[in-house]
Amino acid sequence: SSGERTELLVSAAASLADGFIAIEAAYEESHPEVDVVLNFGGSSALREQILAGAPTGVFASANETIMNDVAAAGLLHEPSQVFATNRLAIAVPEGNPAGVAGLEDFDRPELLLGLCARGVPCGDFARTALQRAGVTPVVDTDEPNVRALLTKVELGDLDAGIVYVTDVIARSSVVDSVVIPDEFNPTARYPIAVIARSGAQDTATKFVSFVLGAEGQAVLADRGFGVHE
Amino acid sequence: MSDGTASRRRGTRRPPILLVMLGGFGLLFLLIPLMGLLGEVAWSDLPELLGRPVVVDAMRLSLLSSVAATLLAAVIGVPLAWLLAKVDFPGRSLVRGLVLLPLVLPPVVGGAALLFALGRRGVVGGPLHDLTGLVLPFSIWGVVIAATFVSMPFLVITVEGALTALDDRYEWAGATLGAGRWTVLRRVTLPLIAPSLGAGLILTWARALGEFGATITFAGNLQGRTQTLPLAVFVALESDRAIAVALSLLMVLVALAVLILLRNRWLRSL
Amino acid sequence: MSDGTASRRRGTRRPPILLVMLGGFGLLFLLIPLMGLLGEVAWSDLPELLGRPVVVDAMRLSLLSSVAATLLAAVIGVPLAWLLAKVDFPGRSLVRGLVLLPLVLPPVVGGAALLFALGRRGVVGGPLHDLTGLVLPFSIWGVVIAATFVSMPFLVITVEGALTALDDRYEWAGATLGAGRWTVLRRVTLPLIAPSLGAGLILTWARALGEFGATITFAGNLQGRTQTLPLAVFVALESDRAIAVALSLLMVLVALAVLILLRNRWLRSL
Amino acid sequence: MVEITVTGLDAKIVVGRGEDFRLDMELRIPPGRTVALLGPNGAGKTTAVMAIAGVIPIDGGHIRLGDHLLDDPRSEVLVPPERRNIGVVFQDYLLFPHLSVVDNVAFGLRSTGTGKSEARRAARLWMDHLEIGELAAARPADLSGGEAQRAAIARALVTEPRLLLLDEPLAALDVTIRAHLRRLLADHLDGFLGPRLLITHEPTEAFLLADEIHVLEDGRITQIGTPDDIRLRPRTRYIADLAGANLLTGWASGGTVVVSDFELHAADTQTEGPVLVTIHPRAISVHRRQPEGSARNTWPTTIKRLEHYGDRVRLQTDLPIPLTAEITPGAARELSLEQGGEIWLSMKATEISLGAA
Amino acid sequence: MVEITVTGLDAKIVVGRGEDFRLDMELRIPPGRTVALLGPNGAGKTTAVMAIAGVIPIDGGHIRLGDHLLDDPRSEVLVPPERRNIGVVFQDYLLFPHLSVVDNVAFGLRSTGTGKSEARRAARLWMDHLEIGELAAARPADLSGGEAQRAAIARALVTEPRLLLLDEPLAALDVTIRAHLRRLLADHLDGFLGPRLLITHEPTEAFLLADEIHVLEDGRITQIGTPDDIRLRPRTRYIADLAGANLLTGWASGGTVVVSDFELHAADTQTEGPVLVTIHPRAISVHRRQPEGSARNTWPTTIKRLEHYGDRVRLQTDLPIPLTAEITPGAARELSLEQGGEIWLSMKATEISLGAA
Ligand SMILES: Nc1ncnc2c1ncn2[C@@H]1O[C@H](COP(=O)(O)OP(=O)(O)OP(=O)(O)O)[C@@H](O)[C@H]1O
Ligand SMILES: Nc1ncnc2c1ncn2[C@@H]1O[C@H](COP(=O)(O)OP(=O)(O)OP(=O)(O)O)[C@@H](O)[C@H]1O
Ligand SMILES: [Mg+2]
Ligand SMILES: [Mg+2]
Repeated sequence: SSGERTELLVSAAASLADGFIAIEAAYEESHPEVDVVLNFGGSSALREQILAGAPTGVFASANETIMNDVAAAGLLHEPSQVFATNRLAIAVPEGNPAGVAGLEDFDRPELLLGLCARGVPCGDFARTALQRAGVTPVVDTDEPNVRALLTKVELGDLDAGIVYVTDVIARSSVVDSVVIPDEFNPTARYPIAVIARSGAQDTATKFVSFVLGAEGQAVLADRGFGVHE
Repeated sequence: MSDGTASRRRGTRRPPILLVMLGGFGLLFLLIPLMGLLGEVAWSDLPELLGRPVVVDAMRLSLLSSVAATLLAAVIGVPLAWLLAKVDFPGRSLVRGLVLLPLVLPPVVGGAALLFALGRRGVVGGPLHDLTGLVLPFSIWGVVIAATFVSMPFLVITVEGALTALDDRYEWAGATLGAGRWTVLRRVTLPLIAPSLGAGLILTWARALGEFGATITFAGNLQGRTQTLPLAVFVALESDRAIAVALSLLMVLVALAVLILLRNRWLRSL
Repeated sequence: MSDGTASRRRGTRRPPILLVMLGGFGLLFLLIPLMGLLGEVAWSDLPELLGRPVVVDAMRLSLLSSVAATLLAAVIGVPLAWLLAKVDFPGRSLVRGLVLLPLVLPPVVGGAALLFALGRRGVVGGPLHDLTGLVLPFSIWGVVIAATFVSMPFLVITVEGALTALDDRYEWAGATLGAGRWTVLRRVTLPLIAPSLGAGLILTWARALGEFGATITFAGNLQGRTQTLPLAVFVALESDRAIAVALSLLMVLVALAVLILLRNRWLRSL
Repeated sequence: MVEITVTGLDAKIVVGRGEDFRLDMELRIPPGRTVALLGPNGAGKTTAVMAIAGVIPIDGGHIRLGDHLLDDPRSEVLVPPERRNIGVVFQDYLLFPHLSVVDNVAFGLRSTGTGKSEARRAARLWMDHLEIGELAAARPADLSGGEAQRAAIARALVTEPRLLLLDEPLAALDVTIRAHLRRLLADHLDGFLGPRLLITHEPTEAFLLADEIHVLEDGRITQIGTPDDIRLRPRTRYIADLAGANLLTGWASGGTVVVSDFELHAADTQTEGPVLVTIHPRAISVHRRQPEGSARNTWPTTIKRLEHYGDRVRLQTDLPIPLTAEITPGAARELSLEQGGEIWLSMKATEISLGAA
Repeated sequence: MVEITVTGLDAKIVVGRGEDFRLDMELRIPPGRTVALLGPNGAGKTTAVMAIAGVIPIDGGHIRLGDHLLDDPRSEVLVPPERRNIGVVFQDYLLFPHLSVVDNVAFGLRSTGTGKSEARRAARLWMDHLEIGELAAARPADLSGGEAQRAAIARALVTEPRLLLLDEPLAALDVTIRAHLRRLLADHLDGFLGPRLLITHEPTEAFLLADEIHVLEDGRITQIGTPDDIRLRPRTRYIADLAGANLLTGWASGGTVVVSDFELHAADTQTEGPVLVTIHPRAISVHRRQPEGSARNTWPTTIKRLEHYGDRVRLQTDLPIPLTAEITPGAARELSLEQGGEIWLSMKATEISLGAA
């Protein structure tokens, strides 16, 4: 029977894995004629796949710049929409052994500190926040993605790292967090779009509506994401 | 000459202590990370975990694609090794170097390169798609191609070495008995290098089984279609590290079992 | 028997056509991705690009750490290979399998395992840190350790194979001439397996140079301290693809040059 | 059964090997005859075999078997080895280690299209003929030298070749069983009707197994003859050493031969000018004192070296001419000979044979 | 210069090899004497060398060199090879392919702590002594067999060993140069004062180079004696084959020996009971017709096989007893012998020697 179902390939940033697995389940329950196939990877790898002609129907990126690359290549069916937002938090190992109090600690050379790399959204946002706080960071590693950064904090190899609020919520059992004041805290936007020439544009458009609709937003809100404007 | 001082006996002589220490350190170097992995496993969750569809799918796909990649590597890699060992064509030493390339190239870059070349809009993939409608990425073919690309060097190197070391005269003997070159290859050459061939195939398979970077970049990460065990580990790492660790461990155990079993048979000769 | 039909002569006989086709296909398989890479390069930007501090730093660190990893692998891997080949200790076949483990383990998992074990609070790294204040991740030591972990199997396998195949009697000859085991190892055994040792070192170096996953997971990524070329490529992929491609190409060319140069000398014997 | 045309080999082989070795020889072998190619290490014997078998193409000359031209650079003909139908028994047999003995023997038939069971049946027939029928299932590694030799011969003969090449078929064997196997080899070859080429550097092998001996030295044929020719009239030092004879060069004139300023008297008064002088070690008598009697050549000398071989004793002298004499252990004891001892040698004029140099 | 104590070897070697081979032998060699250990392939000769050299520990017995106990399982003594100071010349020399000849020879001194230039100087002295001084810079692969042999001997002797072991030092060589090198080997060994053990399966080598021969068969010593003892009174079929003699078993009683129902007359009327009968091939005369004269043994038979060896002809008969006779090629021609031909054999009673079986 599954043979009759329309297949929809959804490429989503790996950091969205948890939420999108839940959305897939919810969507397939209400749309049994559609088989959502999820493809998780780094946003940049997903971009390369789409540029190389991957049969992706929907692209949910953690990075607006990357979505812009795809748009510039003329591969978007219609302009992308922001479906979720996120804010930053400082992740520290359980019990905060180094006693990190806030962004101001990120210039202490004796601490082991990590950020995401420049060019990676969480890295760019973190640097924006530090700049707003007037702190010149002295870091020990520029991690390629949030997960890598968070793992090192969890294991206590880093004394602190700047990640997303959603990440510390998901891992609250193994990391503690320090709040970044709103005045310094930039807002990350997650764009979603239907890819042109995917051959399943109607299905794809419906899926995007679902993510932007009440059910999808509820799933994301559960995980700490800000819902779209 | 000084008098021979008596030393204790029975069995073979004790190996030099420094050597044992260094070798033991080398072994530790391999064991410590494994211990680290073992320390993180949530053993009680393991049985439930291994029954999950994601895991079963990934396991099946991993076995299928790694075996397919090994076979593909055999079909095109053994002839390449043969040409390198036996035919003195121009540019042979350049090709010898090229064979090692996938070893140096970080797999993610290799995957990107595959995408550039074989993607639906790639140099080769484009015309291929226009002609046949075939799309290599996002299919098991993509997984197999990525795995073959990164693992083939192991086979080529091993087999080329064995062919170079082989006593030509067995092949002559075959020829004087009326066997053409093809028959000689099939009935003399390959059986004679069977141990090295076996060793090379095992290495190739092991590398294909562990392949991650090129696969996720080139073939995507689609559960049940292109999501092999290493890719499943990657997704699990996003949500639940314990699962990721358990999956890694599963993979390691499967591989280790196969390696130890086969190694005593074949890898000796490597 | 049928009459011998005349066939054209001069030089050696033409190799079987099927073999040439398959081998050529194997070669294409290696060449096509490289072509894909070449097709993406922005050639005009290349000179400026290669002068950037990021690139220079990464290049320096890559060369340094890959050579250091090769040396470390030699110091602990050769004794391990020697023990595996020459000493019949209990559990030897298990260790033989373990040696191949880093080959199967996806490098990211390997890096995580290293972190579990050697991180600041790891099984071994914790006590080490408490005692000496040493932190392995985020330093060049971490880079070297990660690269050694993934590349050492190549050396161990190659050297063990050569040692197993070596005629013991040369070592006996050395011993009867008054050389202790250590002297025999240094002045007889190692020189005799020099070609295989060289080949193993080259493979190890090539793998260490291309190492990405374990390094970024275990050692982190900081320009000038732990950011090797593959890491720089990866980060560049996030922002500027042209740079990433150019860097990959640079890496491939350096590696290819070294491999082709050395291969004709050493790798023959592999 | 396949029809066999029994035809001779006619070859002129010119081929270079490596930097500075060049083989240039002619070879003609009639059907049913065995020619031994005898020569020292590196003379080019194996090169000749490989050229005839078709493994290396020749640079000049031609190789013809009956009316089949196998290799001829001028007319651009080169028949590959698998279509020459030439049986080769290699020096160390080269039985395929991965096949059982019966599959080794059946290999040739299998390669040329015969079905498995039929090829095995034919292989077994030959194996029974060579008395190794019970070894069908064994692996080559488990065979003794003699069994391996027979398996290799069976393997070569089962394809009913038109020519048989044997490259040092006994060299791999222990001395003590070599004599036995030499006899068997002679028997086994009896049934083969085509021409046979036997490669060897053991004179005994050549003398016992061949109808004609070609001596190959450094890529050139230095002598062709029957075993007796070779033994009695060696033409080079190498051959003389093999035959155990003393070979000297001198100048003959009316029955007097001058060898390094020393005069010998020969019965042959016809030969004049530069000559090869052959003297058999047994023809030289050894005495403690100056002998009386009919021997026309007699002179004093000292024993440079004395060697005991199983049932004979060889002694060497250096002056006035280098000669080796052979006597029985009994005679040696009787004369109480020892190294450095003073002796007299004598030799009849009829024992000195002269050949034009 | 290092001081050398010249002392003898005294060993009882009991050691198993593989599944079912066991060596159990005693060996005593006084200083300055050469013992040859002669035996067929697989007899255990190399095993003995390795045990004495210390590469494999013995399971029972002892190995003592002078007053140094080298290996004794009971007292738990095992001196490793590098501290035994025993020189070994291996079968195929085992020169280190990665070192020049001079560095090969200097290896032993370098290993025991001598500086590079001094070790090389000493190596050159020995090389000059063995007349290979000009080969210092050559690689082993470029040496001829004879040169390699001398390099191996120099390498073993330069450390001034207390015992010299030579494992088939001539086996790797071409037959035609073996005789020459055998002579050189004898010369080179002359200067060595310690005990020497020569391993060989070539009887000639043993007869020529050894003071005493121990015959080893299947792990056991089957005969010990001087070369003459071994040649004239072989005690096993293997030794008789080697010495070229006919060895039969029979029953003697008052000068009559019954061998497979056939009666021979021997001059020895003392020996009674089961005997080993040795008859030398040259002691058997061959005739076309029934001979007259003094020979007490004479009977008709047929030639089973006729073989020409360089300068002698061997013929074999089967009935009534298997015997090999040897005559000259001239005699063979004169008698126009051929395979299958009818002949008479005769033998003097004095030529039959009897030994207790
Ligand atoms: N593959 C090769 N490449 C270059 N030179 C070779 C090769 N094989 C043999 N030669 C040279 O050719 C010459 C003849 O060698 P060949 O093997 O024919 O001699 P041979 O008479 O068979 O000697 P042997 O009695 O040792 O078998 C030698 O000088 C040898 O060095
Ligand atoms: N490494 C080994 N492992 C098991 N068995 C062995 C080993 N080496 C030799 N043997 C067995 O020990 C026996 C004696 O061998 P050894 O090499 O001492 O004989 P040898 O008299 O030197 O023979 P050859 O004349 O062939 O050199 C043989 O039966 C052989 O199969
Ligand atoms: Mg040859
Ligand atoms: Mg031996």
